Amino acid sequence: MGGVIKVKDDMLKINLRGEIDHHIASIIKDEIDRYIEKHKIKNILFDFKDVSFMDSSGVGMIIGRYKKLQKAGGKIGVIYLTPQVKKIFEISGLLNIVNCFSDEREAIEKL
Amino acid sequence: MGGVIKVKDDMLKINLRGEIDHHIASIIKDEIDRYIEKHKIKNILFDFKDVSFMDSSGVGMIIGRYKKLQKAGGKIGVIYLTPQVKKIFEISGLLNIVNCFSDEREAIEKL
Amino acid sequence: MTALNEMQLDFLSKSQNESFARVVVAAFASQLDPTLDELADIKTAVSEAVTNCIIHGYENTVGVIRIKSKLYTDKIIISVQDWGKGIEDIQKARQPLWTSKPELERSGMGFTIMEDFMDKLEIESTPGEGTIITMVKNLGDSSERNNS
Amino acid sequence: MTALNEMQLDFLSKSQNESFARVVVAAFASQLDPTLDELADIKTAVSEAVTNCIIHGYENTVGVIRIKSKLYTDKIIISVQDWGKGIEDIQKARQPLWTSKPELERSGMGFTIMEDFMDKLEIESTPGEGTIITMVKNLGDSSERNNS
Ligand SMILES: Nc1ncnc2c1ncn2[C@@H]1O[C@H](COP(=O)(O)OP(=O)(O)O)[C@@H](O)[C@H]1O
Ligand SMILES: Nc1ncnc2c1ncn2[C@@H]1O[C@H](COP(=O)(O)OP(=O)(O)O)[C@@H](O)[C@H]1O
Repeated sequence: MGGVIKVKDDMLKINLRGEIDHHIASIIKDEIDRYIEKHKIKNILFDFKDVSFMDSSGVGMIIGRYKKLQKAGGKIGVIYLTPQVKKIFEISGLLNIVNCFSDEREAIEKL
Repeated sequence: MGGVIKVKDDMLKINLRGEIDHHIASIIKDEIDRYIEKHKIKNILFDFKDVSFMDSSGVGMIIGRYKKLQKAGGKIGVIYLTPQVKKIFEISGLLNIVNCFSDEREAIEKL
Repeated sequence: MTALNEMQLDFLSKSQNESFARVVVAAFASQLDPTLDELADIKTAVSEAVTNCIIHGYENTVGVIRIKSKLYTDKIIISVQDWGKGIEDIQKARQPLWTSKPELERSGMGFTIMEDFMDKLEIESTPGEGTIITMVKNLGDSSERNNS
Repeated sequence: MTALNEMQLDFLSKSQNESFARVVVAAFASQLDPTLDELADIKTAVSEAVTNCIIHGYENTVGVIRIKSKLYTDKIIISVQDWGKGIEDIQKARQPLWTSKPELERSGMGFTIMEDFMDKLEIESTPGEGTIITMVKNLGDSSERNNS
């Protein structure tokens, strides 16, 4: 799934990679949830720089993490959406629940 | 098929590209034969640098050109065989009828 | 009009075949020299349809999924078929955000994406017998080409 | 032993489908995480078998070619079938350099390459009915892995 980096005490950055479909989303989901519980994560920042493809299973995965974090007042940020991914974000309404930032610095500051 | 360059009066260099299968070999063959006749070509140098794949249809194409040039005392040289292509050259015995050189300079000098 | 080319692919409803199905259809569609945007749309729609067969049609049991595709000068037709559960209410299924499997974190956006990314979407389904999704993508629209 | 995965692909005997067939089998085989050398061997053998269906089986008329493949932990099985002309003398056909179509610049090396690049090659053919080539490639031999 790519790298997981803790960038602040309660914030996780996830460098997604490759093609995020149902097969991959299931794997990522489990990995993230283990992290959230173990490290008391509040906010997640997804970096899409290396994502060449995402479908609605990726949308479901992000909404699922959103609901999980929301209970503790947490939020989700995204950076570097590639064109195909941006189209999926737009059509699915994801941009209404996640915050899109121009880079990691801005995300850490404003999330 | 990639570029065709006349490097000496009677010598043609052909920069092959991509995957040389039966479909592509048929196209290349016609193009080369038109050149041979029009420009009185004696020798041909095939550059395999950008060839990722070749099968026995490529072998047939090279033998066909060899027979054509041979009538006028011409020869065929090859440079930069990639691993998959080299394996095909070896198993098909092509290395017994074409001359393998280490670079273009050597080929022009010795062919 | 007869098709320029035709293919049919059968494979098992395993989730690792989702990417396989995308590669196959993309490689086939490439013969029409689509734009990168068109190709991305096709891959996305195929991914949605195949995932649905796996999750909803066969509910994660192993069955066969069939993809058929035909190429014409100006369009590609793709159908994705399963012999699984079928859909009770097709109109409801087509609605954005509606999903029968929220517990699996489905977003309910599959059909909406297929409809939006392709030029035509047809759903035929019989409960207990299976489902066929047929999609058409027109290629070479000048508007598409300008966007890419 | 049951297969880890299975697929079947039908397509038309058109020469532009030679590369399509290679891409499909390579994408499927990738699930076993083969070395680059193993993958190149598989692509080459498939290319030879499919080209033979087009040139010899259907003699450049349009028919259907069927590829079946099964994945096991340590090997891939691939069969390539046509319903074309068939082979009169299989033993002769297997000989290096023997070709029935020298006028088409065939090298007669197709079966030799399939035999050499794969671990097993079986040819079944009935004149007038068609031909099935079945090939097995063992994967993960330590010798192979050292070479790559
Ligand atoms: N192949 C199928 N077999 C059975 N039911 C299906 C199939 N495809 C879709 N459905 C039904 O249609 C609903 C909507 O599908 P879709 O828009 O793709 O959303 P999602 O997959 O996220 O649920 C599904 O929740 C399911 O009930
Ligand atoms: N699918 C096929 N249908 C009919 N004949 C075939 C088929 N495949 C191979 N053959 C016969 O076997 C011969 C040897 O095949 P091969 O070793 O691949 O060499 P080539 O394709 O260069 O002729 C062919 O020339 C042809 O006569």
